[in-house]
Amino acid sequence: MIEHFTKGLFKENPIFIIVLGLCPTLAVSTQVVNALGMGAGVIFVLLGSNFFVSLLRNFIPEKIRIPSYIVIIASFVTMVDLFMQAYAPTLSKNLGVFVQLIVVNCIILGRAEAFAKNHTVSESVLDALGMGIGFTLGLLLISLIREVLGAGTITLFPFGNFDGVIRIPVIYNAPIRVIGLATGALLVIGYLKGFFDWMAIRKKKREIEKRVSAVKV
Amino acid sequence: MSMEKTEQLLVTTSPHLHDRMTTSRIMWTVTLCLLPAGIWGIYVFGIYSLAVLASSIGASLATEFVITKLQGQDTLYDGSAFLTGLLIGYNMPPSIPLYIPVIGSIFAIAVVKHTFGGLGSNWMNPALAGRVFVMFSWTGPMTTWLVPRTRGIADAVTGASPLGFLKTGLMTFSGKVSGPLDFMARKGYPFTSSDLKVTEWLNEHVLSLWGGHMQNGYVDLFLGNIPGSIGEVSALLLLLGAVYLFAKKIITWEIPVSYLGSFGFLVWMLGGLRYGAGLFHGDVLFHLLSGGLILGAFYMATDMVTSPLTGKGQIIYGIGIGFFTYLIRFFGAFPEGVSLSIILMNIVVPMINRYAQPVLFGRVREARK
Amino acid sequence: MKGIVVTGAKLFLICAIAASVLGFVNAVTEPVIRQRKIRELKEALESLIPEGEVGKLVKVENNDVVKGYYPVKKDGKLFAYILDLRGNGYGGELKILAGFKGNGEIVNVKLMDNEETPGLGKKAEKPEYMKKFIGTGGTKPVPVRKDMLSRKDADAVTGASITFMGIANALAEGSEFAKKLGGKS
Amino acid sequence: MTYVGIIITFVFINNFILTQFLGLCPFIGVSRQMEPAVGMGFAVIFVMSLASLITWMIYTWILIPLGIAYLQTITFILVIAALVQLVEMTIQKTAPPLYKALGIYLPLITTNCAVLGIALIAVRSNYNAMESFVAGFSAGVGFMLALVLMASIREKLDTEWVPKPFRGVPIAFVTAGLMALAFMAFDKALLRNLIG
Amino acid sequence: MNLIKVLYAFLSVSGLGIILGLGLAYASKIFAVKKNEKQEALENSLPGLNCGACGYAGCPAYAEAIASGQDEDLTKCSPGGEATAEKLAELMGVKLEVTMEKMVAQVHCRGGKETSKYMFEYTGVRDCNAAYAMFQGDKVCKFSCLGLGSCIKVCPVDAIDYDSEGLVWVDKEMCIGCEKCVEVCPTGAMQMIPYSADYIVACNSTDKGGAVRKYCSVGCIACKICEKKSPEGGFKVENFLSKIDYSFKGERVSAADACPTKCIIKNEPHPKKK
Amino acid sequence: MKELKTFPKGGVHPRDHKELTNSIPIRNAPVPSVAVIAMGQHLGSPAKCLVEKGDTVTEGMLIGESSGFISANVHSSIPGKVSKIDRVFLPNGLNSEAIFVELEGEFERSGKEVTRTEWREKTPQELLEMVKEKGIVGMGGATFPTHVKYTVKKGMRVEYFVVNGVECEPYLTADHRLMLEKTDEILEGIEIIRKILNPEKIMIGIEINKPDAIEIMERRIGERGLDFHVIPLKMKYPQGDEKQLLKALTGREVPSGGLPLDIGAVVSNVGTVFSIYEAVVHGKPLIERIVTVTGGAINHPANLKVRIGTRIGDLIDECGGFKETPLKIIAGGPMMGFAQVNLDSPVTKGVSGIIALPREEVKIPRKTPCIQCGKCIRVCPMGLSPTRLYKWIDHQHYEEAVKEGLMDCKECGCCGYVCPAGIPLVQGMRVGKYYARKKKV
Ligand SMILES: Cc1cc2nc3c(=O)[nH]c(=O)nc-3n(C[C@H](O)[C@H](O)[C@H](O)COP(=O)(O)O)c2cc1C
Ligand SMILES: Cc1cc2nc3c(=O)[nH]c(=O)nc-3n(C[C@H](O)[C@H](O)[C@H](O)COP(=O)(O)O)c2cc1C
Ligand SMILES: Cc1cc2nc3c(=O)[nH]c(=O)nc-3n(C[C@H](O)[C@H](O)[C@H](O)COP(=O)(O)O)c2cc1C
Ligand SMILES: Cc1cc2nc3c(=O)[nH]c(=O)nc-3n(C[C@H](O)[C@H](O)[C@H](O)CO)c2cc1C
Ligand code: SF4
Ligand code: SF4
Ligand code: SF4
Ligand code: SF4
Ligand code: FES
Repeated sequence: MIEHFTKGLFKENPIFIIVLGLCPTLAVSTQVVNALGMGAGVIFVLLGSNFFVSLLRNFIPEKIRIPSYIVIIASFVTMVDLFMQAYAPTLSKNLGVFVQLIVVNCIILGRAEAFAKNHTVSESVLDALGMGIGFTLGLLLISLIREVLGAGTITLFPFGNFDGVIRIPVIYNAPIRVIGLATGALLVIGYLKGFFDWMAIRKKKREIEKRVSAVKV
Repeated sequence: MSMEKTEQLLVTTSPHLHDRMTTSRIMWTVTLCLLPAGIWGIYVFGIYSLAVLASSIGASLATEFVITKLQGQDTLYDGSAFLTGLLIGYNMPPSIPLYIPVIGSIFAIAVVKHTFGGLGSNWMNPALAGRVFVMFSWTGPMTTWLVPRTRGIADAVTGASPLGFLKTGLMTFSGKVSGPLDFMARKGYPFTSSDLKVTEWLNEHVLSLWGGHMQNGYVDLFLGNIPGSIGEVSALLLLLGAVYLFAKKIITWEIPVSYLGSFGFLVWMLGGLRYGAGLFHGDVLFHLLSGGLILGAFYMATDMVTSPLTGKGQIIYGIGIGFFTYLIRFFGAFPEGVSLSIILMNIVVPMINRYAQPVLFGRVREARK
Repeated sequence: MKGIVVTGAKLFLICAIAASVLGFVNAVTEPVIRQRKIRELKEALESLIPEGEVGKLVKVENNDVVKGYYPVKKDGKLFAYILDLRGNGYGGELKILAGFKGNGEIVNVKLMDNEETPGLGKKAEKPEYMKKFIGTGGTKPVPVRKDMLSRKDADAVTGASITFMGIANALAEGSEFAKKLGGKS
Repeated sequence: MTYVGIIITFVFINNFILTQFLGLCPFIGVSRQMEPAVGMGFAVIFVMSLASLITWMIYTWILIPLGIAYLQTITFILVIAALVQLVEMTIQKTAPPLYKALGIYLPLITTNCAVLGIALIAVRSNYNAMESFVAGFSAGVGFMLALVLMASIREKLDTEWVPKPFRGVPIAFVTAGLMALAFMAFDKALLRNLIG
Repeated sequence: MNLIKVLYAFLSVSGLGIILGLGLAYASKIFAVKKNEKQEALENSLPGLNCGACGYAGCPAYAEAIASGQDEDLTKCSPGGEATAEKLAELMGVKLEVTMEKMVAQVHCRGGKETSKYMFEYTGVRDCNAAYAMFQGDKVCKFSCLGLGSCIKVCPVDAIDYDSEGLVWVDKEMCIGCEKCVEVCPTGAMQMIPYSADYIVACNSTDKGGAVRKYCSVGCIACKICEKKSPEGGFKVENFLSKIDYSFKGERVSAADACPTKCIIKNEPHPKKK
Repeated sequence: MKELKTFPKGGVHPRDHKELTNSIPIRNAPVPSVAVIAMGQHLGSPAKCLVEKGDTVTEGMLIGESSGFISANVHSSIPGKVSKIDRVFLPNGLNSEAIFVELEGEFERSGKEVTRTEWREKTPQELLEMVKEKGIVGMGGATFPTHVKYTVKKGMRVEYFVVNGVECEPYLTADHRLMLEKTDEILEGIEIIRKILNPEKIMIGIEINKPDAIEIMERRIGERGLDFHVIPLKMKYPQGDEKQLLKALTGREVPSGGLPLDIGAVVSNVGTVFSIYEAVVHGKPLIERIVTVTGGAINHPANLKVRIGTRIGDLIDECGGFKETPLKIIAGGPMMGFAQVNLDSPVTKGVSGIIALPREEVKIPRKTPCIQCGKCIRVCPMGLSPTRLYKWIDHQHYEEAVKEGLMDCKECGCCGYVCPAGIPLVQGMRVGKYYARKKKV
């Protein structure tokens, strides 16, 4: 049961392994705080949609499956959007149109289709949590790299007399600005994905080696 | 000698004869042809420019070394990484902080070249991609130019490059002048005394024979007495090197001619409008000699790896670059458009290669039948 | 036929529930959003000319740069204007709020919504950036070219001259406009 | 903005893939080969043009008069999804060859960031009906341009020895990144200077 | 709270919902397209490797051939093996009679850089058939593995890899028995053996023992010791080369131990693999 | 000066090194003590062996019989005893069955008075039969059975008969010497062929680096009152290939996958013409050919008349052995010939030269990645893109390669010659064709 949760974190990480939900990943990963906000939004929507889709999975006829899922998802997205506008205006502005685009985020409908559609409510909720957190972790990693290299800062929430921005000494004065732009986003995710693929290849090699040495003994 | 004494024979497939040209020879020859222009750059901009070149080349070779070590290739000594580093250095302003060429080189070699498989596999010009990368990252330092020492001013004075001067100047200009050099003269852009003298002499003794007249400024542009990137300023020395490359058949006419031709035509046709001079009054010579156009057209657009394979394709490619260079120079946010145009057209090269292929022998008639 | 009706009805049901829920959520959040927007604008206006009292927006038609203005009163007397200006930046339109005296002199400037590049044009959002404009427009001309700036200021805008000129040109226009208003409301 | 301006903006300057990050998942997935890329490209152009027009109607004629603009997300996506499904079924029945070429990509597009994205952006930019349509069309063209160029590059890379861990998706991203770098040549200043 | 607005929301969205729901349901009725269910089922029970071992352009093509009755042989998919054949038979409603032993490929040669003599140094295209066209390869032995890895290139599942001596070796666990490597191998060193084969004679040379001894230190010299040592192992020396008849199930260890050139080796993941 | 004819696209200009042998008259090579006569020394199916070990054979006796439509007879080049029948490597690196004849007994022909057949009275059919009987195959390198080439299908007409005296391969001078020394025989050979093919126009193409051959040919044609046209050609490799030669001479292109006959032409090498003359007039089967033995490592380069089946090593001995240790020995021309592993292979009907190169004359290209310079495309006379084809093949996309014209490649070697990256392009094409045929794409 618990593996429904954990698989989303690493083994089936939506960004690096399944390669879904890329648009917001790349677009909002300019600042760490955006990643956190976006992640929270996605987790919320994912939870809601997976919950309802699995709840209603026997009620919804095949022909209107997609429209129904979309309505469910869109409702949660609109809620997120409205709440953000009301209570987290800067975040809402930074994320721009991508809050609304959570609707079409490929992970969410993907999970509804691939998982919630034929799993129980509790499994689906766990899956949603795992996928959502996996997504957030991926997003966080990308935005951390991009913000540190591309702006020389790490932007978090302001509290007290801390303005929410950590400035990295040397880089802050002359950051590699392109990393913060479109190019940087694509390159960073490309190299991260390459790195994960390399890890996977290495792991496979290790397994073979293990088998070989076992034979030798 | 009896034949029983033959040592182990070399067995390879045909052909058993080979042309003398090799990859490393090509690369080193191009390097050689580029050197004079670089030496001129170092001379006029001071010894710090040498440090810039050294750091870009050093970083380029070091990156190549590390990666080829990891991948078991051996392209370190074939000159391609050296050439990439050299060209990045040539495209840097002389006063640039050294970390910028270093990062540019690392980006060029590691990301643009070796991620795709190393020499020959990259589809984008590494040096130019590296330059554009740092240009967009550190726009300020990348657009700060030194005044050459041949202007008789002490070292390390910054000044605008001709194109930069025009770009900012023209933003608030509406009126009528005969062209860019006239505009610059009126706005007080200085030309050197040698330029004035040579131009005067030419006007008196040569051009007057045909009743022509030349404005001040071309000579400075031609010789490289202007602020600009280290390796791009001396059109003369670059052209001399290019002549050698043509003679050695290392570069062919298609790309430079179609590039300069299409760009020149657009400038001639439309370039005058901005100065109120009307259609077909653009100053082609000024635009050909300023900025990195000569360097770009003869040494960078011609990079074999990233340009189309066939003559037909190369002409399409050249025209494309010419068009984008015109567009960016005259309308874009940047004064210069060579690097961006070339890497833009690099994107299209695989597509061009797909369609611009030679006519197969014996297929023409078949088609006619 | 029955299948079709049932299917339609089911989608109807889902939509209906969704819509109603959203309707309620909106009912809760809408006032919050509206009030926040008003408050933000007010804060911005007040921070521009803290000593004055900002009046109602007067819309301006047929002007590319000046979209409207707020008369500012001090001690009941007309003291200055805050103009809602539009400039052309690197990334698109710049929204600028700027306070002018009746003689066109710039009192204070604030860059509002913009799509400039962080680290370049976005620097103009900082209050220090606008120092070079304050006090110009009246007797001194608004600096619209880099060579009208001090060496230090000029270096600071290098790499973002487009943003600079976008703001400067809007301010120059604004200054003219303020002069035309000439102290009348 | 003039129509030319809209076209240039959405094809080059705000290219959906290379600068706006909309529709990346199918972009990475379908750009492996030329033929599917072309099919997908046309399908996207078709759907985006249609969607931006229809959503404009809904927005202007229903949501605005009723004061319920906040429901744009849900209504837009609903309409787009249903519309695409309808179109798919129609051409599958009426034009099987067309369906073979385009139809198989339609389900991929139903819920694609790019399609909803253009609808929302068109609304945010206060375009009129025709402008919305042109914006949708040119955003689709921009998508196709990037997709087809990408496919041609990836086909070339198929015959190079790209380092193993980078084959497939990673190299596609790096390629897209470099394309985006070159596309930075197209900036707003260029547009403004070009068409005033 | 503005109830009117909530009502508008309710009406418009659910209105859309009912219209679209009806529309879609109706449309799917009139536009319904029939699919060949049997073919799909068949396709789903094939492994989906599209390796072509069946002789068709891929799994769907094979499925189509079966479904349309063009092909009645359900055992053509060697990767899927017995299990797949059974599934196909079940779907087609026929009974499967033959039972298949899974066959895997293995290289019958261990003559590497250090153990075998070379005629010349080959430098051309890295392809065994290319080398074979030049005096049948660079080795003196004309039956050997040329080690240029043509089989590696064609193997759909990466079951073949180089070992430290530059020869190739098949991992029998990964091999799916598609025979592509056997087809491509110019010298015949790659051969199919049963999965259960514990030992192989790693030599393919039919030259006389003396000749072999001259050019290769790990070649079979046809001394027939194996025949004597493991009578139940199925060893048979013919044409100056020992072969194993795997229908014999006896032990082969003593033959392997006794082989003077040690060319009888275990068929297991190669211990020397890089 | 009038512009010389040549083909328009592609081609290369390697240094020709012909000065080593082009003034040395042809002389007879010694008769081998053992002649190794291969059954598969022509294009097509190998001949069927007619003798057994221990049999006695005579000079010119038929020992291998044509075994199919495209195949040719093989004759013993020396009298003697069959000592063994075994498989051997031919100079082209392939393996073939061969008959070993140990020299023994009388020469029937050599040193005897030659008879003359009055061929003008025979019908074309009979003449063609003689060509077939005597095992004549193309001696320009392709070794295509000549009688098959001369069999004109119904409905086809031969407009041009072209004699190929181009000899564009560097180093080789066998055809050159033959044209100088056997001018009349060649002209008579052409007349025989004219009777067989009945062409409208006869042309002799000779590259301009053989001015003496052009001169003597023109003079003798004039003296004999023939209407053959000698056409001097600009030097360019691979002008000797029939497709390029026909393009240069007639402006027509042999369609892809087609034969010269498709454009109404037949091309024969001068050596072939000479062999036809000997076969028809003197009844002599193809048991001898001219071989140029040359290269920087040879002591005394020469043009030799060689019995088929002579070991390469014997020829080198005849030329004084090696001046220095050779690094590479090539059978055929340096552009299309085959490197040898040892000196044991026998001369076959297609071997026009033996070239022994010392270390300093061999350039060993270092293989580096393709830098897409496009030089290979510029020089490919067939209009192919070798670099693209190579990459397709390297990545096993054979269908793509075939679609882009792989099968049209004739392995002329121009691309491999110019490639700065030292990529074995020609071998790549061969591998590609091999797999493409195997997969029938
Ligand atoms: C710093 C340096 C500069 C070189 N410059 C040249 C040169 O200008 N021209 C040249 O042909 N070779 C030059 N070489 C030699 C090349 O590295 C290479 O060895 C040679 O061109 C290959 O010759 P090849 O034709 O025998 O392959 C240079 C080598 C080095 C290390
Ligand atoms: C990624 C990027 C972002 C840019 N952002 C801005 C910007 O925000 N504001 C601006 O005025 N120019 C921007 N530019 C434009 C260039 O900096 C432009 O060359 C410069 O404004 C003019 O040069 P100068 O300031 O050195 O005279 C940007 C350029 C790039 C490549
Ligand atoms: C690349 C290439 C070069 C050739 N060069 C010659 C040549 O120099 N002389 C020649 O007689 N045949 C040459 N040939 C062979 C001709 O194409 C053709 O086969 C020959 O002239 C026909 O005459 P044959 O059948 O009598 O040999 C060449 C073929 C190729 C593919
Ligand atoms: C004529 C010529 C021009 C070249 N131009 C460039 C260039 O502009 N940028 C670059 O990085 N390398 C250049 N090279 C070097 C080489 O092609 C380059 O490193 C490859 O693109 C790396 O794969 C050039 C080489 C030649 C022969
Ligand atoms: S087994 Fe055969 S195909 Fe494989 S490397 Fe050896 S010779 Fe080549
Ligand atoms: S090892 Fe040979 S038989 Fe086994 S899967 Fe690979 S190619 Fe097929
Ligand atoms: S070998 Fe083939 S590909 Fe190369 S040049 Fe000759 S015909 Fe063209
Ligand atoms: S000549 Fe060689 S390096 Fe140049 S394109 Fe052809 S294969 Fe590549
Ligand atoms: S998230 Fe945008 S297309 Fe996948």
